Amino acid sequence: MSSNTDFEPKIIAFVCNWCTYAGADLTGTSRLKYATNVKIVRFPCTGRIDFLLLLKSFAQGADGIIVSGCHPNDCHYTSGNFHARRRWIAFRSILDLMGVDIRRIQYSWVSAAEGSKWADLVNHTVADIRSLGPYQEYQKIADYLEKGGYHGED
Amino acid sequence: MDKKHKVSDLQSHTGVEVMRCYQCGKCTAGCVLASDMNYPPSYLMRLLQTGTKENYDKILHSNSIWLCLNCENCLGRCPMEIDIPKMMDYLRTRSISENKMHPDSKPIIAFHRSFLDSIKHTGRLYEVGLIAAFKSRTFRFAQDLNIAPMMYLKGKLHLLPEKIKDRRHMKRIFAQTIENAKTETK
Amino acid sequence: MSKIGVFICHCGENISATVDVERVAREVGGMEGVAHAIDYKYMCSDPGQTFIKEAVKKYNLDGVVVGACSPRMHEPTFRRACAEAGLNPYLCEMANLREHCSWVHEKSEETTEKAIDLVKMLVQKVKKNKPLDSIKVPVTKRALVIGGGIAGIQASLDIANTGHKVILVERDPSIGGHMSQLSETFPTLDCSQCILTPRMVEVAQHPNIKLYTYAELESLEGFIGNFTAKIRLKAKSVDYSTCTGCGACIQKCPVKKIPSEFNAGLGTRTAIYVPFPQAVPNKPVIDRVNCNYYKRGACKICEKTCQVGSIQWDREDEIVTEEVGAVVLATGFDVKGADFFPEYGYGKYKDVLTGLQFERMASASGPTFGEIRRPSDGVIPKKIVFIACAGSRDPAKGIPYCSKICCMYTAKHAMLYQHKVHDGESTVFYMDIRAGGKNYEEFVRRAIEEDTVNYVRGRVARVYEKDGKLIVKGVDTLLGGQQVEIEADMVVLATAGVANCGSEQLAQKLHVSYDPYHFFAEAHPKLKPVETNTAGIFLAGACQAPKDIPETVGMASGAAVKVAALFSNDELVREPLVAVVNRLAPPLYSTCVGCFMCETACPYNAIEHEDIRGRDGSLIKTIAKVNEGLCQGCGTCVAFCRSKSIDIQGYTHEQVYAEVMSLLND
Amino acid sequence: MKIGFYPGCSLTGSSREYNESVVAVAKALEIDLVELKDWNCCGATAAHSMNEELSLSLPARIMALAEEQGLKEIVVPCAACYNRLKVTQHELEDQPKRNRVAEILQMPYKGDLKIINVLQLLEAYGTENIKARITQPFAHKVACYYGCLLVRPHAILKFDRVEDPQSMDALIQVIGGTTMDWAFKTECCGGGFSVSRTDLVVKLSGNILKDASDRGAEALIVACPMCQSNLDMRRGAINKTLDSPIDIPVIYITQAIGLALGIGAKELGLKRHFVTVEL
Repeated sequence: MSSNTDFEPKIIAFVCNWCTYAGADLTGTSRLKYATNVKIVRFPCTGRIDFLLLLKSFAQGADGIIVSGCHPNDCHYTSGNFHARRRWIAFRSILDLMGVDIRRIQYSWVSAAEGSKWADLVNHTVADIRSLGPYQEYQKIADYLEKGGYHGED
Repeated sequence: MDKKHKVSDLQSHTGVEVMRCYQCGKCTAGCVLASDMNYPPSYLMRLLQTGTKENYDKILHSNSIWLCLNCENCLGRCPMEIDIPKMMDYLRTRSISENKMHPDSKPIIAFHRSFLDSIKHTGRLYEVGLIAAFKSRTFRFAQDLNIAPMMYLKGKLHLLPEKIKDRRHMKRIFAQTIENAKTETK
Repeated sequence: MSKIGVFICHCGENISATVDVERVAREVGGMEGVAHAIDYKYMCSDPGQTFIKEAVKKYNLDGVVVGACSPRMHEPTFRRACAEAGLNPYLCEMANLREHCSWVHEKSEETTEKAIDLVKMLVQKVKKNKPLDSIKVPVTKRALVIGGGIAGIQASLDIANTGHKVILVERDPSIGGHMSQLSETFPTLDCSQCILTPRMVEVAQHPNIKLYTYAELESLEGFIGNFTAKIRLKAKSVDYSTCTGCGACIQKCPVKKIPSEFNAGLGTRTAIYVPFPQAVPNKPVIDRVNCNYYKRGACKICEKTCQVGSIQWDREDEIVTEEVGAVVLATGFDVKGADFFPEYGYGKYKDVLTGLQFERMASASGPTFGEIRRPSDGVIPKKIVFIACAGSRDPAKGIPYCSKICCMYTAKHAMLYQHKVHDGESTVFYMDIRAGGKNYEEFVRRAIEEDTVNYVRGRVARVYEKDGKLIVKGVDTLLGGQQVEIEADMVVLATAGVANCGSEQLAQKLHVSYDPYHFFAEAHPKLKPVETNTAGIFLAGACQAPKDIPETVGMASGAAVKVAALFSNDELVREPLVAVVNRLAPPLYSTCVGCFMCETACPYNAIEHEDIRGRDGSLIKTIAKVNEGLCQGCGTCVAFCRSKSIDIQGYTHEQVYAEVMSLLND
Repeated sequence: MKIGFYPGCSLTGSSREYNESVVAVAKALEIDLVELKDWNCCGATAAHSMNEELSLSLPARIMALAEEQGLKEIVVPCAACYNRLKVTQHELEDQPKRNRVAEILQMPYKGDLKIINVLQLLEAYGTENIKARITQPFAHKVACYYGCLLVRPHAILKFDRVEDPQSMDALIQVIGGTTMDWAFKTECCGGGFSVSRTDLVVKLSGNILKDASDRGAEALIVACPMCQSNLDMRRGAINKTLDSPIDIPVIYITQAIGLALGIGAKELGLKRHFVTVEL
């Protein structure tokens, strides 16, 4: 794993609009620096996130994924983040069973006031994924999806 | 540097979080022996909160920890549910292991030791033996001379100890616990 | 093929200092479907917006991506510009090149490449965007206020004075709430009833206020601007249209020993009763639980007494329906009784009172006409102990919060006692004195310095009775934990303020959230203190958390302004970023299978059932339908839907998928 | 009805009359008490003041013995033993502690033994049964004294209410007695300081006796041998500190019930008290 120093992982962050997206905005206004590897996709709420989309992302070559929303009890929509967390817990065990490396999914909470936490989250996720190396077993997931588990853009 | 060190030691041994105390004083208000103590319970909590070695030593040297009867009135009424009796148990063992016992503790420790000796040898409490051992430890030979004959007359004193069968088991329990601890601290 | 316009902003040098903006424009300009791509110093400026507008027209664009600051900053600006140029505003998206790129990375190749990726991602998304229309909902300009205490009274009057109709619902037979029970009020010591009663009368006489007393909300349906409230009018057993309020029936009622709620149990009332002399309306109701006729079928003395024949024995509860556009919740609070305290005698000592009971006793209209007397023997207490934080700040008792008003009313009680019993001695056991507020600290100091109230810092462990005295075992922690024992004649507990009984059920009826202590939750702890997370439902007063009268009145007026602002529009305009259930041509009609997982997921009760029927009226299937007025667009339903039949506008499967794929397939 | 029985050391020595009355009442009510074989001392205050592991191991041996001897439920009349057993059972829910104790004992320990005090035994047996067998109503005004160990810590014992408990009062009322609201129901008598700090016991027990006596109690009713011996055997010393001596007896709840059931004073051990019992 020591040979991964020049590996630049591709990481997608699925974040909610109200807490983590705003938190990442605060990172910017605070001019805190972090790695360029993470790109944010904005959702109204983590409750909206379909976890099969995560699989699809791996199948298409993502090396790591961040899912981040509001802290428990702070959800703009009252309970969306609880639903997301509950689904994530269930989903994680399925992924594990399927042989997906769940270390590549970072589940977190970043509030609109936690600019520095966002920077830390990005940096340590990038470092973690870098040490894990490129995700090469994604083909497994692609095969699974092929079998009809998920029909992306319907 | 070693600030809060002792206090965190206390927390890891007893689970008591001294910082939860907000000094309302309800424990002291209801403590039956607060007025006899060097430091009443709420004051003792405050000393612990400072986290200094100096204040910790004050506690270990105090009579408060020995006078606590573990009646649990403080815990029963504490709004923060702080287990002061459990903490007192711990502070007593610390006071012994650091040899900082208050003079008031002497008869109390003597009594406890005599009590445990009796159990160690017979498995049960042998009251006559306990009193004799206590008196020889404290030199209080005249104490209770008036009630002992009365107890005997009322059939409350057995002159011979009751013994359990598996006394070796008792010895083993003592060897593994209290005697083990003693050698560790030495 | 799409015709997308891309506009990259330098933001002065905020973006261009670390991102090669020209290269971004150039590379994105080469994408399939991009018709036009430029960069400019300030896209948000007037000339910048003009560039966009002109390009929309010139290239007949069907999508716009602005690569600039955060969409949380300028999305409305650029969408408006597009709309002005005739492009549907929801076909405009922003790529966040400043907060998420130029400000958080050093100047480098990677930074520019990330910027390119971000813009490309939004280009792929915007290709899948669909024109959306804002949602317009009509507004019923009538407000429902629940609770007739000072909060409800203030909110009702303020709304009514803006010219809108108000329906005020009160559970008890009279409005007035806790404030009508108070003697004097801190820090001015003016008489509570003197300042409240005129407002109560104003409510009763206001042409815009319809008052329902002895009534409770049965159900509330609908959404902001369009609620339907069902209100249960409990049977009063008295015909108010004929009753003159003469009170003869009350005089003659033989059931006289019912503890008076108004006097906090210190006095008694009859079975047919008016809660207090200044009640509004000042007409009686029959308490059927205690009335001899309802209990045993005989008595009817009140009927014989009544000159105008107003007693209606067989009157039943009635449900009325009211259409309203907004709701103000003002249901107030309750206080713990003395029986909540094991260490203070489980309520078995008559002379251990709650603050509210002391309040009644100190009131000129109270059971002792304002004299402080022991309930046990009527003797004037010479030594009195006040215990602050009785139940409050006590996690062991399940109330970790500060009840906020007790420090002040305890100081007031001690002061009133000293004013009434000149040779009396009063002691207050307290933990901290929380006197934040105009003239509050000065008031407490006056109690201590001028009225010689003895303040002792420490809590009381127990109270017990011996030889007619109450032995109070306290402590003075400022003296290192010295025990203080007082032989008192009376003990007053400043008992914790708690959520009103039934608040949880009411919150569930209204779909507003509540905190662990059953106080209603505001939408934002700082910036939205009077809103709830259900649009159109507002909060006033102590139903949200314990608070004093000035704060309550301020909050009530705040809620009233929110209602008035809502009523200033004939229609409400909302962003169309809501969920929709797909509809297809027959014979499928929709892929929705009617499992209604979405309904269980929705925090807003926005999922309705829709029957799809054939030409002959036969039911083909029942599918989900989203109520646009209620849906807030969280999208939780989307993740729950197994058949992918529900989607959220603005964040559709297609759009999100396009974004993700754009990032991965370059 | 068959139930395990752990008497504890006091009941075989200085508090024999408690044992005698428990056995006599159980016999009269047809409760079959099966004494635990080879039981040891619970360690009392001494053990938990001196060493935590010892204070857990001694009661754990008792419970492990009961499990080994096939007992599902044991009655523990001594309030101190009852408290130590219940608290130990609670503490041993913690797995590391349980492992350590198992290592010390070298005995299996499941921790599902049901431990009850005498009041619970009598409640469980049913007040109606007692009522049916009363031959001489206990027509006395008494103060029920619960002490510390029967009711605290409430979170673990979950017995009665923590301040002003009522279960003993209810039993006294069943046998025709009158109980009173008094101030020292659950205040400490000085417990284990009887020998080591007699001065403090005299002070605390004196307060208790005085309040009961002031309110006209004819007797104190107890369910703890330590309380009984402090209030009874230390009476001489207590009375020396009071202006006027107090001569009200201190009897066990089982003695009071025994009297109501018509059991003889001698059989109930009432002759063993220091303060003469004339009820």
